[in-house]
Amino acid sequence: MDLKNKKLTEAEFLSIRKEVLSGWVTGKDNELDLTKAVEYLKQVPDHKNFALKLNLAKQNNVTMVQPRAGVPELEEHIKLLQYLEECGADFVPSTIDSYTRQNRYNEAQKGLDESIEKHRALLNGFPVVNHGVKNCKRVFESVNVPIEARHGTPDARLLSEIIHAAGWTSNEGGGISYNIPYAKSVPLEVSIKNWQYVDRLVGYYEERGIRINREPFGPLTGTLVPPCISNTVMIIEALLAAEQGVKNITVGYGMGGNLIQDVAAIKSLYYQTVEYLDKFGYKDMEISTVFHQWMGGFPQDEAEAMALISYSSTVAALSKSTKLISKSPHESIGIPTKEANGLGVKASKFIVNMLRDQVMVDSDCLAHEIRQIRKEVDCLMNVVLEVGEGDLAVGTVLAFKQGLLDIPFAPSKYNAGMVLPARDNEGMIRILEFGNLGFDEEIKEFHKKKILERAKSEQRKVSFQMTVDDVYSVSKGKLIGRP
Amino acid sequence: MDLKNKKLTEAEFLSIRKEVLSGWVTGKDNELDLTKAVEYLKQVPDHKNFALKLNLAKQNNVTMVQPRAGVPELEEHIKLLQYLEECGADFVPSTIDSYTRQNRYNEAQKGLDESIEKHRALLNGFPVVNHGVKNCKRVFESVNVPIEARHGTPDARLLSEIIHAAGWTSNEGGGISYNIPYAKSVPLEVSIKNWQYVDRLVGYYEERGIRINREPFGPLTGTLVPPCISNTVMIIEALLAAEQGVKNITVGYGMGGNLIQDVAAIKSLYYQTVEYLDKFGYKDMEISTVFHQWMGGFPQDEAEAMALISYSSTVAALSKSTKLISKSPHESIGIPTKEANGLGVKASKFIVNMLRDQVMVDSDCLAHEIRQIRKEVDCLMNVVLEVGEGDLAVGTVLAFKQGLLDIPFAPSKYNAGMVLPARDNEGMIRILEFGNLGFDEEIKEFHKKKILERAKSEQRKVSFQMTVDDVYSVSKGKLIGRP
Amino acid sequence: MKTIVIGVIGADVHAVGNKIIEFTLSNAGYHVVNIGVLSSQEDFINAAIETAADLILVSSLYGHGEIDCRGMREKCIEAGIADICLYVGGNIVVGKQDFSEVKTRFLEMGFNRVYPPGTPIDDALKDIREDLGE
Amino acid sequence: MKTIVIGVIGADVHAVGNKIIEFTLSNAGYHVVNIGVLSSQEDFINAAIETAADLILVSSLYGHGEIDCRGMREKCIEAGIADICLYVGGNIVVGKQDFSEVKTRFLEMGFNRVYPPGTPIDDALKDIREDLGE
Ligand code: B12
Ligand code: B12
Repeated sequence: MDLKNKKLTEAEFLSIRKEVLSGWVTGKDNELDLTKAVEYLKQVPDHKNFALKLNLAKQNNVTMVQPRAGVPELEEHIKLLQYLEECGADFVPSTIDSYTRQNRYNEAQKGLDESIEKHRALLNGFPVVNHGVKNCKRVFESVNVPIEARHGTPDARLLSEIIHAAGWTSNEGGGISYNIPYAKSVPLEVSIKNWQYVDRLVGYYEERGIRINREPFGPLTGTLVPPCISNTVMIIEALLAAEQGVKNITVGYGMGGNLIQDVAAIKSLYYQTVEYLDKFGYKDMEISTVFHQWMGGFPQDEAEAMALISYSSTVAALSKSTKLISKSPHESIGIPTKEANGLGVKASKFIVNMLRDQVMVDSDCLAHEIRQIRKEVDCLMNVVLEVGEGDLAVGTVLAFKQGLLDIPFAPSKYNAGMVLPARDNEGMIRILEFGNLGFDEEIKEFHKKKILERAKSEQRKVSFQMTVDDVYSVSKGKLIGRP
Repeated sequence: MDLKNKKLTEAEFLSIRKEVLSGWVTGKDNELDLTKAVEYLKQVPDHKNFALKLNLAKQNNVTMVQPRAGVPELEEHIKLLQYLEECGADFVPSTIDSYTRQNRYNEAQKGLDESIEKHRALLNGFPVVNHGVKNCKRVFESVNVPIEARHGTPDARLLSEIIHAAGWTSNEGGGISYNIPYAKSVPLEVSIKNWQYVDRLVGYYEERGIRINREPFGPLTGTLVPPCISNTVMIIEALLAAEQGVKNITVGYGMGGNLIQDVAAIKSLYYQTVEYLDKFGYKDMEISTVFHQWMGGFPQDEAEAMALISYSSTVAALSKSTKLISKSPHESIGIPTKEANGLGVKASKFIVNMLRDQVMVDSDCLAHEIRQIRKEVDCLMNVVLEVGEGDLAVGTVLAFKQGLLDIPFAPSKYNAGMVLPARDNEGMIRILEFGNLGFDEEIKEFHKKKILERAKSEQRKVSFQMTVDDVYSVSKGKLIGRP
Repeated sequence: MKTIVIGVIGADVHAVGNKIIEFTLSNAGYHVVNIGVLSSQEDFINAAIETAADLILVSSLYGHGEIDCRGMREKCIEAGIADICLYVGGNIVVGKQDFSEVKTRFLEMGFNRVYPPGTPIDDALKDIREDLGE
Repeated sequence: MKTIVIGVIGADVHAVGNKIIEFTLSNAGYHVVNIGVLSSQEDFINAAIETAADLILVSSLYGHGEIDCRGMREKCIEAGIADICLYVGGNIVVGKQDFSEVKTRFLEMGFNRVYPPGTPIDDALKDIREDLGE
């Protein structure tokens, strides 16, 4: 493995860059000239800079709202973002279609052409590479808030070049979080390397005084992911990004459903990210948090979906996460119309504004859960570093290979897929089957005890059926999938 | 004053009854024969008995959802209730129109006739007295859940006779709570006496083995009412009802907006109601609580209204109140369509189901706020009992007269109207102007300190402008009306 | 100083907006005569005559506004204040109705200005200034 | 024991439903061949031929189902399994569309059964029993 957690030299970076830009015709645009790009980015006003606006929010202790949204046609996409801005979105996204995510630019082109021809979306997002820098600048210049690219791309190098050169100052993803949940057969060392490049690009701009935000994707598979697992992934990706010169990082978490566990997860995520960055010597880091509204299966009923959106926002506001990613009442059906998407933004904004001056107060329960998550994360981080003999990138690859790190319900064959989660009797997400997960015995005992409590109260055996029931339960209006 | 907190003898009750039944032609129905009524009520199945269903909910620690709803025409009203039941309402209401509330049965009849003729609602509720027992039985027999009458009637004696004889096993209101916020010039001793009658009617049925629920109206004016004031009114009305033989009482509270204060209010309301009933020797009482979703001005935007409804439900669920009264996304505009009302029910049900296994965990903040409310309520209760020289009914009348008890924003001239509330810096409702409110100095100091904290942080003087800003703020999407 | 009679008509007890309106109009420099909630057409008209008011500002929140306001202009005419300015606002009909229709209904009854739900009193100040000629 | 090939078509990585479908169909007594996410039409067809499957159950969640599924019946015919039963379900098109239209589009492509969003696999068990003749 020639992978290493080490900053690419500028020469290395620039030499890979040539190859990257040849990936599709839009890579040849002369706006991708780095001097030009730096110039363009320097003119981005502060209120349209993702990193600066996040810093301000964090300083004021308020939660910013950002939806997900992307349609194939340029003009439609612009209208969509403008509409969401009007609805109160503090940040707008551009969600990228799934062909682009797999670097299948030919298919993306077909989908784009047919979408334009039929004036009906055949792609599930904005095919950013096919659109190229020019169109992306059009998007950027059409709104008054910062833009982030949101995707799920194991190899997002060309994509990242294009969006940043176009003034988009945030990019979601990471070598683990945009591979394991989003791919089947991309080796982890490949995606980590790709994302080292993406981070190095941000580092390049950083060296030239341009602050760009990076956001590892916290929810992973969005399905019953125990906080310790996603927080560990977040910390690893933050460290990998910092090594490449990234300074402004937003670590994420997808709502689990138990209020205490969710607040504990956000709090420990923040504390521990800062702690580890510090421990590894990364200075002047700007860390914020993002809370994702419920990422699993949504209820079909739109009133129920609005309730779930509002409840998710309540948790985000009480946890004082810096950003909140909103969903729409169409979630369980399909890509939302702009109106449906706007409803989600408005409800979310209302809640975070309403709860602006309130926090989740300290309590023994909360403190206990924070301690528990911290302990579990420390345990996993140690295992990763140990197996990597001190190199975090290598450790990550080996830990996944051996199942020491393992993400539930992930499609990737580079993920062991042996961990099975289930809720405990209060609805907190615990682990039912550990596989080879790098937990010590004490932690395992704790999880077993918690799940047993539930099994007893439901008068049934601990089994995979619990996990299955929990996968469905929220969409059916219950947190815990009781028989 | 010949008012006394003393159970009416059966003879007294029956003699007043004659006069009551002569209030409108429907009072002559022979279904109002008490033997017939007892017989009919005995056949009400358990699942349609309000009191029994509440007891079950309390035992299972779940929160039941009930909307507000009422339209003038019988068939439309039935359709409305059936629709709400389908949407998941655990209890259905019948909200009574405003003419009936003021015993203006002639005007109610005009409104009803014109509504039928034009097939468009000209009344804001179901004119229950004009409809009479027969129609009310039709309503009762058309649904599968218990029914409650909800109104705001200082003299609800005839109304109560009619609804109970028709199988409606719950009645909202009380001598204070259905006078001070709902009338201008009805003396308190008159409304208290009227409600002694209403309670005595329930006591009469109780003596014959029929359990009927009574629900004092907790939110009062729905506008920045400090918990200590509404809780005191609730406890007084519970005691007055118990004296007349009522056994099943649901004490209420309208959401204030600060999570901790709201949960503290519900918890202390329950504890202290039980405590006082016990102290005054009322045995075998069944006490439950009801939480009202935000009762002040709603936001116009329907997505925002849905968010507020969902947030209110979250608070109710975490406080584990027995019942939750839901609102609709049309709240700020007008009486909702049945569809809009159903959206509120669905969102509310989703949240209470989702949070079924979660509670607001113990914390110092919560404990402190509970202690504070208890102290304030004890202080007010002592003042009332003192001024009444031991008689609670007399004490209540005198306390209101002297402004020792005083409800903010109430229309009644029998209310001093000198108390002005405002939020503190966390959004808890405190008191800015005390008038003659029966607080001791320590309590006053606490409130002053809290409001001063806010004034300082807003860099302005403490003034009525704060109250005005707070009246508007939630409808504008903020809890605290900051400048 | 111009005089404005305010109150809440019919069997309506919504008192909060009424108190806020009093506060706002007084602050804006008007002489406000507040007859409060549960006021009849006669109460409004008598108060207007007694105080030589320039404007009657009727609130109706509870939904019966349509029934309660009918014939009010005629009563003003009978009482000799035919030309007095009449405003109505609040939630003046039952439910969410098409407001342009509602407005027409009330204009036909002789109201000079008719406001949709959720119009805070501050938004009407401009109209008041205009109509009272300041 | 009847054999069913399951998988998620195209560039789609939604794995949760796929795992649940495997669990449910196996529990219901079928021999399940799960080719997983990111599977092409060819992957489905080859697996069906290799295992002499009775049914191909295609999941598509991410919205590109329409593009991904076109021509699948034709490929089955070419491959010599012209009559194999084809199901498709999940969130098979982009956005909230009128489902009867969507259904027609997929039936015309040669699918035997087409399911709307949110149909849990349990609801399809009856159809499977019927079509596989049990
Ligand atoms: C979790 C989730 C994710 C996870 C998936 C993790 C993983 N690898 O599995 C993550 C976050 C990674 C993700 C990514 C994306 N997602 Co996604 N995701 C969801 C979500 C919220 C839940 C899906 C789920 O797991 N449900 C639980 C399982 C048990 O249910 P299920 O998947 O529906 O499957 C059941 C039924 O559908 C049925 N079924 C399935 N197939 C078949 C076939 C037949 C024949 C039958 C009878 C039944 C059947 O049986 C299954 C078991 O009961 C849905 C929305 C929702 N449903 O609420 C969106 C959703 C499917 N995702 C969507 C999209 C667009 C994406 C992305 C493109 C990006 C984005 N906008 O976020 C990427 C796609 C990446 C890619 N290349 O595929 C859209 C699809 C839109 C559309 N069709 O118009 C949805 C509907 C959300 C939305 N409204 O926008 N997603
Ligand atoms: C608080 C409240 C109550 C309290 C009132 C306490 C009290 N005595 O004041 C209580 C709980 C007692 C109550 C009772 C009832 N209420 Co109520 N109540 C409300 C609520 C939630 C807020 C009203 C409020 O105080 N807002 C804050 C103040 C500052 O705003 P405002 O009242 O709108 O007044 C402002 C503007 O409207 C404007 N304005 C007012 N008048 C005028 C006039 C002019 C010319 C102009 C320019 C402006 C203007 O300026 C004011 C200041 O900015 C509203 C719904 C809402 N708005 O969200 C329902 C609402 C007004 N109530 C309603 C109803 C039906 C009732 C009841 C009949 C029973 C019921 N269904 O609960 C009873 C009526 C009893 C009776 N006889 O009147 C309905 C009316 C329906 C309709 N018109 O179709 C509403 C709209 C709720 C609904 N959607 O069903 N209510």
